[in-house]
Amino acid sequence: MSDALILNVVLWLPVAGIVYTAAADERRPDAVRGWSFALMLVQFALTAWLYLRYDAADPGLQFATRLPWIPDWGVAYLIGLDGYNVLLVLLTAFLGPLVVAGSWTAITKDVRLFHAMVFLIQFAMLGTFVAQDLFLFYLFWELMLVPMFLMIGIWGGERRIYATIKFVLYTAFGSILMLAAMIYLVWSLKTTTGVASFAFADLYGAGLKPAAQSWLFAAFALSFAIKVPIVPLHTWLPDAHVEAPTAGSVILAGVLLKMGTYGFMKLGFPLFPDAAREATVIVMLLGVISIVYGACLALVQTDIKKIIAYSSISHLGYAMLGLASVDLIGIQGAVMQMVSHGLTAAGLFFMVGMIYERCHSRNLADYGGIAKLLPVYSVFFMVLTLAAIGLPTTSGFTGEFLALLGTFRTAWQAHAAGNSTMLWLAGVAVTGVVLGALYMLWFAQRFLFGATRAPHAEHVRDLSAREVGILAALVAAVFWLGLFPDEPMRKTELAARQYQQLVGGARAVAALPATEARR
Amino acid sequence: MNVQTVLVSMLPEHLLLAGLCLVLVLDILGRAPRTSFALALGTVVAAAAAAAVLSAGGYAAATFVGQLSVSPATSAGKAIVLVLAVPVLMLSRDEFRDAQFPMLALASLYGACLMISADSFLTLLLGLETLSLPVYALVLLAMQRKDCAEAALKYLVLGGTATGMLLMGASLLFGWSGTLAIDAFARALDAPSALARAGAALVLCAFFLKAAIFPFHAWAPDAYQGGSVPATAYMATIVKAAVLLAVVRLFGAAELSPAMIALVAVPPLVSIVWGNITAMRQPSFRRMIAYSSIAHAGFLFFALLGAVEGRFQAIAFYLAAYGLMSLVAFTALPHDGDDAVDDRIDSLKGLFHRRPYAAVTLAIAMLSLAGIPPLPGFVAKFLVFRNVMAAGHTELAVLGLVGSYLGLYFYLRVIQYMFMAAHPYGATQAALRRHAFAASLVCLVPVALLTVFPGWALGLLRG
Amino acid sequence: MLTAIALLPLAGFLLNGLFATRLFPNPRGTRFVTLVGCGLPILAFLLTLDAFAELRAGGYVPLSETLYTWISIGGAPFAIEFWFDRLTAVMVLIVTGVGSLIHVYSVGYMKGDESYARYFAYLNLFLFFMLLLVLGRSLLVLFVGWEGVGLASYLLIGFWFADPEKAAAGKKAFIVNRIGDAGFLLGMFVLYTALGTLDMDRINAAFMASPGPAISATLVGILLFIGATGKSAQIPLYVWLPDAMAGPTPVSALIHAATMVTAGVYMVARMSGIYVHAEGASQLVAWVGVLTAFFAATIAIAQNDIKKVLAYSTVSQLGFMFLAAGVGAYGVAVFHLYTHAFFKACLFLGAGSVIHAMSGEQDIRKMGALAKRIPVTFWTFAIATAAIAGLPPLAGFFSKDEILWYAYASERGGSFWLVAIAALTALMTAFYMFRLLWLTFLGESRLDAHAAAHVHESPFSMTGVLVALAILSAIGGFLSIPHVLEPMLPLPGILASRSGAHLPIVVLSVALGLAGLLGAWWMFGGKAERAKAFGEKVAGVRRVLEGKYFVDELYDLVIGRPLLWISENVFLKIGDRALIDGTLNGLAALAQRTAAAMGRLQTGHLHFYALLALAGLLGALAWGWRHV
Amino acid sequence: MDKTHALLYLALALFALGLCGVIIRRNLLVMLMSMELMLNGVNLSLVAFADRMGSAEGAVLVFLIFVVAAAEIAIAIPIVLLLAKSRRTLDADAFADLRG
Repeated sequence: MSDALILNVVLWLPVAGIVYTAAADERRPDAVRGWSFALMLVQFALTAWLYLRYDAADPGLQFATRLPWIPDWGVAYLIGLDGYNVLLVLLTAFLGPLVVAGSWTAITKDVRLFHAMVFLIQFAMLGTFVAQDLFLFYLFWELMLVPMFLMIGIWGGERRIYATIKFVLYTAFGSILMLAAMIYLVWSLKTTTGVASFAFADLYGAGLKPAAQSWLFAAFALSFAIKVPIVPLHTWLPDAHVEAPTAGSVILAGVLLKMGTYGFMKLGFPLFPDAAREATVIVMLLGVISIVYGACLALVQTDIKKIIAYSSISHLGYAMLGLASVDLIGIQGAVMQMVSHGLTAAGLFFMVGMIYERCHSRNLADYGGIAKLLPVYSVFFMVLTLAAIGLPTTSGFTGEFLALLGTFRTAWQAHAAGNSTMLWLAGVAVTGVVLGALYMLWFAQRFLFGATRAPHAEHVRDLSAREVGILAALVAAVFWLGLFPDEPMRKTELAARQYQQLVGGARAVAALPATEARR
Repeated sequence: MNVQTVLVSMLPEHLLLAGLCLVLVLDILGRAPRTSFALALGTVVAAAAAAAVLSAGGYAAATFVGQLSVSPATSAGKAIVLVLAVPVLMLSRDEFRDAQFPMLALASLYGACLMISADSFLTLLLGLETLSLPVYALVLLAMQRKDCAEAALKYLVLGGTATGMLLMGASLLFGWSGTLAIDAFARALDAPSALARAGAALVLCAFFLKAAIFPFHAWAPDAYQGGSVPATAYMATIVKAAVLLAVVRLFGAAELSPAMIALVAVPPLVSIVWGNITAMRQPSFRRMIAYSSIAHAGFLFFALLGAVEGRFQAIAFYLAAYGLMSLVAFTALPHDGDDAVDDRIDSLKGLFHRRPYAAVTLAIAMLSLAGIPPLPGFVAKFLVFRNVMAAGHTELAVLGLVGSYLGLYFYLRVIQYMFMAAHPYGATQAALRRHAFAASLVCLVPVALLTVFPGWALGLLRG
Repeated sequence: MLTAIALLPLAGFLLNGLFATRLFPNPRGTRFVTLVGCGLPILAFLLTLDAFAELRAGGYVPLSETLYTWISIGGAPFAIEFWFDRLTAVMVLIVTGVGSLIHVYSVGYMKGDESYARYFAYLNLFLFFMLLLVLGRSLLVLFVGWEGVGLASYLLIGFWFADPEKAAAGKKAFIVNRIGDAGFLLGMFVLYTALGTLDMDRINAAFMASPGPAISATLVGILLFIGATGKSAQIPLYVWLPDAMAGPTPVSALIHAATMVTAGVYMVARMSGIYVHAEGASQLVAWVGVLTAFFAATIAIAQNDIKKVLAYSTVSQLGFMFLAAGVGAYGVAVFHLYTHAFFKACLFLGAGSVIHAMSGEQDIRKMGALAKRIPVTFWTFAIATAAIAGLPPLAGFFSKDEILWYAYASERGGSFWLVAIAALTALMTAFYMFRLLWLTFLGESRLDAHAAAHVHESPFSMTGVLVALAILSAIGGFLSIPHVLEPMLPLPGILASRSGAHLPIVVLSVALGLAGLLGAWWMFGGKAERAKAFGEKVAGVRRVLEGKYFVDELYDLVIGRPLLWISENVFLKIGDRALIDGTLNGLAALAQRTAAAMGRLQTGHLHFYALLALAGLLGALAWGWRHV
Repeated sequence: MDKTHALLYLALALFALGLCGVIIRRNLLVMLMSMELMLNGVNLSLVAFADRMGSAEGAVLVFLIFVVAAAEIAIAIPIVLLLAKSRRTLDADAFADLRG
């Protein structure tokens, strides 16, 4: 079987899963769970195979499939792996089986529908990442809303309806403007070059006028910024997270938010380089605001899930900084930060779900001294907390360090050229490191330490083998990316370079940093 | 004009007429309504196939010069209308036991086909009235409901007014151009003559009224709600399709001047916003669909802002996608007995647990109507706005898209009720409605085709 | 070999952490934990000796070992590389040597604790990171260790986490350290941006070269020093260290006295290439050091918790080290680091032994006359006290004397004021240390009956270590570290005008130690009333000192509360809820209201519908008319 | 003012009168009659134009309109009857159950 075919199988396997769940027997939920898990596992295995086969030295699209789809408009079914998406695809496929396993006992209502939705989400997310055609990308991007809407709305908490509608209306607003911008973009491509195409590769060369670029960038950026989310477009996230079932939160934090940053990286910035350069400082400012604002808000939350939700806002601020820096190190850091956050936030949400299943409370004030009560749980919790804080040897450090370093390098160059704004921003961004430790440890302290106190404490048992398996997988990944980031980062480097060239243009080449000069 | 041309080019119409006559005869002979129903269904399928073959074969002919001509596009339009009629007929079977619905529907469809290929206001009027008059009766058919007469009255009075406006407009255009050919309208749009402009405006308003565009929309919610499910389905899909296809023909090759753009764009734009917002709080499903159809009519008229070549394709595709999806929605509605209760959106609560298939299909329909990809509704909307933007009306396109965003909420509300709430009346498992189920399958096949191969469908409708 | 040194404790951590916590409650498990927990650090120490021998044999050419490339971006690698030169050797020997001793001590001290295995796992983890810190060639590896020891410290301070205050102390330590780390990170960023490398030898070389790099050494120096103020508990970030005493006492000895807190000093010495060229930064280092030394000493005078006294004393002594580093005498700073490691570890472990004997009591007001009951502890404690007070010929004398000397006479910023404050501090050091000695071991017994009945000398595993450290405190000064390090860290020149003042400084130094001793004897050696009367006379001062100048409260008031207040009231309530969600919910409500209003327009009256249509028609006609 | 114009104005007046009748009059039957009036206005204008143009097309349309008008009324009458039976009134405003 050729690798391109495998990629198609990976993408479409969830659809097979949906068909399976439609045909399955609702009265035998364990069979549904088991088969879904097996399917997800196969998907992950195939993705891992592709990841291993991915050639870091090839800058082009790998395992590509190109079929004409709507030839009149130049829309093609064009998918493939490249340095931008390879890690995110791997992350998505990696979280798939974990999500199914993590919902084994939590979801007892409408089990088939639930798994169908998980598959649909998986399909949409993978599709968003592997699509190399704007139309296809948008298709998957929007499709995402539907299963997520149902997931939060059906299996969510008390205010789930409010949360899920807020989520959809927020996100869709961005999408609709992106749609307008997309139509305009493709039409301009056609008028200027005569090529009717939605392929990213063609669109990069659209050569838009700066005025048009600004508008289009604003529209795309709005859509992506809502998804990331960047302050002040973030208020859907805490609500969605709090109300979503564990699986929903995990998917949301693990992959969905990365669609926003990925969008910036793959489309927002490179499609409109002139506008993006103009907006660099603004994007950086928003990134920094997200870092600080998210952290501050995480500090005063009383709901466990909200703390992690706000921490997501803060963490993805680093990714935005890295992307806006247009510095090779910064870009790589941003990619790493995305993946790392996907792992740690997913892990933390799993852990919140596990405690919620046991104690039925998300109120931090109800807890204390969990470390005594659930020692194994606490070890994992601590490791993930530290990874979220960005402690060296964890993936969080790799991401934050590189992203901040890259930002700083760009800021320093700007400073040398007489503009110190970015330098100040970089300085403030570094305080996020402190704030991050502040809220996470404050949280951990009240949650894990002190006198033992938890609702239903007498019935609470430590983690089951299934739960340990989920968390161990995540923790292993966290350390893999923390200790040995070189191999994955080599696979993204050429894409980062391409991004740098597309966005930075002349500047990036002229101002090759010292490291590269040395080489 | 030779007989063969008349026979071949109007084959769908002939088939419909023959079917209608047969059904009438059978009814008079007192045969079981089942036979009439089957016959009507067969007739419509045959007519649809004939239209499709004509269209695919690229058949074009001036059947009656100056009055009626056939082109692949008109045949394609007829095919769409007739295909949409198939599930409507099937739906009606669950509601109406006698042969009246198929008879009226066949007559009305005949009018629709005439209207679509009309070349003069004479034929147009003939078609329009043949289309509309049976529909007034269709609304009235739901006799067991107290509101149906009121609905029919409102529809009739305003529909009659529309006829009056159309005729006055036609008459003024006749006075201006000396001909009743419909291309006078296209020419009149830009003509520097008060007579021409007034005529064009009158004709345009008449079609606005028929298509339920703000501020001529007011009849639609009442008529939709007061009628029966099949009647509403008929109005929402077939009438709308026929009217819009006639409008495309009416506009012909007219390039719109900036002044006319405002006239053609603003009422539809307001309709989009108005329909989508008002739909938010509706307690009745059919009423909500009516407001939704008002908004969709706005999108359809938006397609006229695009370049001439793309108009037919955009409108035809949109009509197919919109019509099929609306019909899927109608087939999925609960039918537990009391229509007034069934029609409440509340009664959709917990539908997923009672009838999962219906809930899923209805959800798909809602998402498609909301324009969520990859469903056909999205492609249709994309096509329309692509054309509008390509014609240089960027601001209008953006406004229209934002307007479509407003509609998202009420479509989601339906899904929310079905999946996220418990049924308020504790209704029991309803028996499967065979015809509705079959109708939904009939709709879903083309829907699937449109979803997976939109490029192919667009190719067929290139016009 | 360097890799093995670093990884051995990690293996200990993994073995104990992953497996032993499960085995633990049974005796075989305990033996396993002990064996792994202590054996591997000792093995590391032996390997270090071997490495040191190799270093010497190779004529002190630094040894290096590359473990792997952590990441390589744009062809620029961040390598995990170990580096072993004179300075590293000294540090690694201290870390593994003192570390091993403290591990052994812990066997007795932690005996019977329910989390025995966890304790050794953490301790090994600490050792691993500490070794990473001192062995790393690049600032990145140093930083990994730097943060890692912070983590270990966090875990160990909060070791008895069931007590929320202890857990809070751990958190505070981590967060305050993080503030420093932020500065450190910025320093690293500047260096990497300017030089394209984080290898410390290369950075030093770059600054030593002429022309030097195009960045301000002072800027980098200050940024890195911010990190050092956190880790090494200097003003303004010293506040965490006294609280850190919540951890088990051997932890305080190892982490918060002998090794981790000296990391800042090590870093400054290691980066001397920068500081040599950063006059401003060096001045800052010296002044922060001396002021910290002074303030901490004043606080120490008024503390009554045996460990708190030692904690402030540590802060104070670290200040001395920075003072030395600030005036360019990096070797001297390391020298004091080295002697301090011995006597402070000895003091802490002695304090541990006291606490052990007192069944957990730490308040010296409830002690007294323990000397006879726990003689080994007393004598070792006394030797270490004398050493810290700077009495010849004990270790502290040599290093402190050199610091005072360079503070006065170094041509890199030696000044009268520095030495004056330092001398005053030295006096206070002697005073509060002897006060501690007297109140704890001598004078009248103030024990309650229950405690008195249980006082016992510690087991051999503890006293043996005490004796070993006491011996090292006594004779450690004879190994002149500055001399050892001089080829690498040359001592600063002496101001010509002051070159003759060395002898007076020596005399002064001894005199200060003695004065402190006598003062403490005078005040606490006799009747209790004298101290009490004096205390009452200066009650205001005492309250300020006991309250530690209320710095914690100040920080809380100036930083903590405003941060929370702003987060809660501005960001959450105004920003998120009122502005953003308020707007959105408002829009949603507006849409609903509009929908209702539009619905009302649908009156149901046919006339009105027709009127609407007429209005539309007239509008269309009018528009058509206007644009004819 | 020539004949055509005069007739046209008359026709328009009739049409407007009809439209206003639909809007203003409360009685259902009168409303229906008003609709017929509108159509008659159209007829008049068509005849006038046809006369001026000398074209038969307009006249054909006029006949068609007669038929249409009759058909509309044929449908309308049963509706009105139904309504009148249910409410015992012909006041259009009484039939406003469908709204919102």
